[in-house]
Amino acid sequence: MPLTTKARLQLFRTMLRIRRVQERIESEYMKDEMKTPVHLYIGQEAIASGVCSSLRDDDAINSNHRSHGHYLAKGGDLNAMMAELFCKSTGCSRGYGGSMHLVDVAHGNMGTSAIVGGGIPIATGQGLAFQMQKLDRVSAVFFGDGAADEGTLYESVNFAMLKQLPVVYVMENNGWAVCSPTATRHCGDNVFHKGAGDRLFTAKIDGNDPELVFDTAEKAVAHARSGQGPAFIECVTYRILGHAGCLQQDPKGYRDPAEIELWRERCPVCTYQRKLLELGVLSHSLLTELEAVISAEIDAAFEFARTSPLPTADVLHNHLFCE
Amino acid sequence: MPLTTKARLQLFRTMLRIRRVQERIESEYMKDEMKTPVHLYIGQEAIASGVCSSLRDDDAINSNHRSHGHYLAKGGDLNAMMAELFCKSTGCSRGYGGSMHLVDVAHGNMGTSAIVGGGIPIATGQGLAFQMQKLDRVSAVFFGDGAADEGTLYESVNFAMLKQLPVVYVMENNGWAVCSPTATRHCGDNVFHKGAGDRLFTAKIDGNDPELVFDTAEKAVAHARSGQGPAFIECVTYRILGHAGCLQQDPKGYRDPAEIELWRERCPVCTYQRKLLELGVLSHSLLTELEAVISAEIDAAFEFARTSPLPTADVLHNHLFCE
Amino acid sequence: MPWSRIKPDTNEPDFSNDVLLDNKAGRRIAYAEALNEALFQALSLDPRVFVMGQGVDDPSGMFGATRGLHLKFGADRVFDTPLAETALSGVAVGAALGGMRPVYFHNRPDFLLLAMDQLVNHAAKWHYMFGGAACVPLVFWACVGRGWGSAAQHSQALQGLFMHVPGLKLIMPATCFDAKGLMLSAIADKNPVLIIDHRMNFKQRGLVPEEPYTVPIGKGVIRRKGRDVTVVAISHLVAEAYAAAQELAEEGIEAEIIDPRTLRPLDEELILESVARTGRLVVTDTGWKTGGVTAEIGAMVAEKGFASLKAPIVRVCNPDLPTPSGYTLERAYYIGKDDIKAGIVKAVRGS
Amino acid sequence: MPWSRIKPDTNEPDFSNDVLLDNKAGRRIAYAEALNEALFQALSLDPRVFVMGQGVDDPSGMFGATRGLHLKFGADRVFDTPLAETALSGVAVGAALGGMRPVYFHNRPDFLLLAMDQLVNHAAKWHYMFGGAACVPLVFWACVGRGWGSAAQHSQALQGLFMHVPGLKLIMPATCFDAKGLMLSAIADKNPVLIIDHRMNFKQRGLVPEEPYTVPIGKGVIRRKGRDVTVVAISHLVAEAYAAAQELAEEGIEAEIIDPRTLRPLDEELILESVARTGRLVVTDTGWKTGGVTAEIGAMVAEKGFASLKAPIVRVCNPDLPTPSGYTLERAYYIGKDDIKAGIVKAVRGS
Ligand SMILES: Cc1ncc(C[n+]2csc(CCOP(=O)(O)OP(=O)(O)O)c2C)c(N)n1
Ligand SMILES: Cc1ncc(C[n+]2csc(CCOP(=O)(O)OP(=O)(O)O)c2C)c(N)n1
Ligand SMILES: [Mg+2]
Ligand SMILES: [Mg+2]
Repeated sequence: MPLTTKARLQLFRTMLRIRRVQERIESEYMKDEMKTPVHLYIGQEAIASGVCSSLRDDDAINSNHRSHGHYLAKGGDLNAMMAELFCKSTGCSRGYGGSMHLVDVAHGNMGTSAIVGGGIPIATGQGLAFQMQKLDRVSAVFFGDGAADEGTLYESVNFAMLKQLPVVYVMENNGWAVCSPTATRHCGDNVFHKGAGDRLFTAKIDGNDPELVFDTAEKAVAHARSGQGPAFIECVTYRILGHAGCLQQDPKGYRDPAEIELWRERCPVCTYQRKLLELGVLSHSLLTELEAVISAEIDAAFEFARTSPLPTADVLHNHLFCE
Repeated sequence: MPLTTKARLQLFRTMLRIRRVQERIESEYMKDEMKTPVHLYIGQEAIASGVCSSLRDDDAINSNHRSHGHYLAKGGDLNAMMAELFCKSTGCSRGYGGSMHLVDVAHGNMGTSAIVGGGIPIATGQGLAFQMQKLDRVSAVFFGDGAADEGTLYESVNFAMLKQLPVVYVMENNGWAVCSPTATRHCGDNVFHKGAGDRLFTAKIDGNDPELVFDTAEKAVAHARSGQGPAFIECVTYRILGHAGCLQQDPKGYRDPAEIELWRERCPVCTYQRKLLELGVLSHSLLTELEAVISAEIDAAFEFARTSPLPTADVLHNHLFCE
Repeated sequence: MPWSRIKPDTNEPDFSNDVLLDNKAGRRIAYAEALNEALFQALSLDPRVFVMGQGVDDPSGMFGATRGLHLKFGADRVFDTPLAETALSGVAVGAALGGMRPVYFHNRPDFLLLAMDQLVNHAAKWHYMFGGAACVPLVFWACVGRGWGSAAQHSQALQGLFMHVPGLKLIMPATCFDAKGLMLSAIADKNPVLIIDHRMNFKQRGLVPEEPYTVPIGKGVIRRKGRDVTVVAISHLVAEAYAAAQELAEEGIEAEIIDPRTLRPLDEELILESVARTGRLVVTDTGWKTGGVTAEIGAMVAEKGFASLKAPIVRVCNPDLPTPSGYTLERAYYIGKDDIKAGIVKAVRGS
Repeated sequence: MPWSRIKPDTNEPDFSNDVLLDNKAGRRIAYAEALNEALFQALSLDPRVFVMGQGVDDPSGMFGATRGLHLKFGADRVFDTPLAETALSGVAVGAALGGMRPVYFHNRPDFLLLAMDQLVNHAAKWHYMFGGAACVPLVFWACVGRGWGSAAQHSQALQGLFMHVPGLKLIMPATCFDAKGLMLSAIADKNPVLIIDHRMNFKQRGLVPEEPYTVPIGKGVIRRKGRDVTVVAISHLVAEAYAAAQELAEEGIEAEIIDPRTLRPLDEELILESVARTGRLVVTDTGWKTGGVTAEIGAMVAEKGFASLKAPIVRVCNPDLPTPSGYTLERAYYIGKDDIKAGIVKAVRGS
């Protein structure tokens, strides 16, 4: 079923916004105002955007160190995110968390772990909580191919299948974990694809095609929401920039420049933009307008972040325990 | 290829010996002389016996809490095992280990972990060591269906497949982990069966048929030894007695008596004995002789264990570090 | 298993338990029953509470602590888990974030080593890491499995590790009354709480009120008054220390026995006040000595109560070794009443 | 990453390093280079040695420590691993049992929490549990990732946990000389050894002999002589304590700085001898206070050196909190020279 024009524009807007935010962070990072490690999402925007478009506001997401895209796609406040990167007390985590630990309770993002594979069981537990409370909420979790090395994935998926939990596992296979290619870490395709087919909704798809991601996610979410159990979607994609920080900080020589070039051409944002322009869904004037709105929003968010107050030493001991 | 008479008798002898040792332990356990938790192997003898018959002396095995059968089938000294159960300084672990921590370096049994799933990565590492040293030794590891719940299995098998390690994973699916049936813990068949078929030698077999176990193990071991990578064999079997201690200590009511009865009829030792008698491979007189030899050996081992000295307080601090 | 033979049923000593005195009278029930009653009441009173863990619906019911709960509350609220301690601990964290109040029975502390990432990197940090935006109310439970050849991997008393972790509350009860009251407090707490019980406590019997009640987390109690030396004892060693003190009273040494009940937060004030009166400190713990619970309590007193100290602090712990399995070695390994007695004498008389 | 900016290249202070004085003269090289040289030499000298870990063959080479090793020794002996810390730690144990000498680079201590089961339940117990039948010679390595918003899960200094584990040797070098010599000792040792480095050390430069040499495990060293107070400082805080002591010398306070180098086994004698002379103790550690390294060292002195103590012991540590990420909070969180100075003054003058 083809998407409505509105839905397509919405999807594109989400992707474009994530892209522009990431680009701005990258271009400003060397100023050292954002004293936080950043893991940029450039090249993977279709995944967060496609999956989150299939989720309700009260559905949960769980994410990882590369979380900006997930946070924004799920509805996270840009000002609060930028303030967090600027280590300000107006940040979503009040400056205690930084780029790797974003939170947005209002949109079901209950906090982000930077331990690879750490969020997978937590998302599974959120699914369990929804099931136990007989809520029809779904818990979706984003993780990388690196996280798929970890035993927590196996243990979690087994448990979710056992209990038929409403959890959607979204593996973002961008080919790399820091400087290690997937082939040096995985024995082949992730075993869940073939191994668990009869008990698990599984799909391996092009993660750079936002409509395909949306479509697959919508089916997976419907499956999970209706009590049919968990889903596992592997999205093949690529991290166009470095692992962390801005490009000039990424170690050189571990990736073939041709590989990067190839994937730059497969850029999900540009490709989708081209497609929507060709289809006439998007016009150049609308695009210009979109870009302007996003740019202004980013300006405002950076301004908000820059001018927000820093947390002071006297709050250091707050929040260790919940009273 | 049918086994030779000699090989069949050897296989049977190994199984029978394990059975009789276990029975003797069970019958004497309430005397409280063996102050160690025991996990009896009755009902699963075909697996250790079949697999170890396919291994060379210098191949390694790794085992778990239910280790008596593995230890004996691999060539472990009965006296040293019984002395260990009697907490004596002549025990294979000098009384420091007990029933769950048997060791027999001479036969490649470098020590046994009682942490469920703990031995699996260790065996994998032994395979890595053999490969790195260009030895044609194989590392085999026995573990239960309970251990197959653990993420270490997934991580280990992935690594073994990645590096094509000479490791044979032997899962003893006896249907239970303590009082928990497999169905309450597994989402279905272990994912490795189907998931990794193209990279992993896999088989799911009747674990109560010693010749089938031997035959499958021989192929798996040959596969691993020749550098073709790891193998995964799931042996379906049953623990006829309780999880730990002797039968009267096992909690009542968690298993259907009919289920136990069914498996008692499928007893691997009796079934194989009947078969060998029918085939004329085993005669009643030979059987009587075998029983007598084994019984005498067990008597001697218990006598050895009973009369051996206890470790004294002055050795308590020995062996913390290897000098 | 013949674990049970290592300590027969006994009544608790008649501690001067000021907490209980304030309460209505109790019935004399076993420690495991007290725990079971706490879980029963928590499950009845709060629909968010559930109990998970490998074996919680066994006939043996986790040495009795969870016995029968699944029959009353159903398999949805009291359920067995796969042997997957790493992820299942994360599942508990997630369930807490999703609005539930999980109680995860881990059987033995040894197995908690598989749960360290979720416990330390996640549960304990979650509230702080997000500036207070979310909280993780959960209870982890484990029981030290001393005895009968449990050996190195099934008998560890690992509180020395967990006491080091900010963001985690750590409870080690010593009486039936506290077992129930602290379990109910732990479940009501909005933060991750780890309860470490001890198998040696499980068969003791003590006075426990029937109605639900809580014992405050972070408050210790004086189990015996004494003027000569302060003995801080943990878990089942409270009873051992008490017995030691009763014997020493005949020799004219009056030891004050403190049961901190909670190791984190620790009731430092209670300990310091006592040392201010006695001038001497013995700390005894079921775990290893180096870097463990006695290190913290000893250092804390040497830091904040130094002026009152008249003699070297004394630490009475199991030796710094893995637990051996054989019973002669176990006997040499584990400390008890006599070791504590010797420690008290050393603190008081200097040798 | 701009980690590097948190501490620029510096020369080590001119410690009165008696160890180095006994040796041939060294070249001044960076800490990471010293480590790299140790690994290079160990791989050259012993065919059983291999290096594994997520990222050891990265261009960045584990902050430089493993840089280029895979090019020289090949992918068989220096290899990247999957992100599977739990099992891969067991793989290292098994490889050791199979006759190899694994060196497993774990990047950060935070990730060791996934390896606790293999490290504590297996590696540390294996030799004892089998009455000495088998041994597990392996080296685990991790580097504390302080700074630049590393936050709660990427900056933990977890030595307080590992110091509690019998059967494990625990090393925390403070100088380039020791980084190399202790790495070579750790690899030669027949037991499991954990080395915890600190990112703040990585860019310092010190004198390192070119030939292979070992520094004994379990021997501390006095980095500065002083009569007024003993300061036991760990890892990069040795340099901070040294700077504090130099400044205080102008105020007439002469602090003796002890670098234990190995936390387990700990050179208790060296510390006690020093306290016997000074009568005062300050302990400063990069980890948390409660139940950590300073607890053990403080309690040990209050137990075995009480008679010499003239004043309360002083512990200078990071607060008992997860690490906050923002730089203003980080600044309030981390201790350094000034905190140690205040601690010394408190120990000497009482406030
Ligand atoms: C348990 C653990 N091990 C190692 C790390 C260090 N680390 C951070 S991100 C990363 C790579 C993760 O790769 P992947 O999951 O594929 O995500 P990507 O960065 O490609 O988005 C690593 C190794 C970590 N954070 N946690
Ligand atoms: C990590 C861990 N969790 C729990 C236990 C307690 N335990 C000991 S044996 C066992 C059951 C294991 O089942 P399985 O692997 O199927 O072996 P079986 O007993 O059936 O032979 C359990 C839960 C343990 N030893 N280790
Ligand atoms: Mg990746
Ligand atoms: Mg089983």
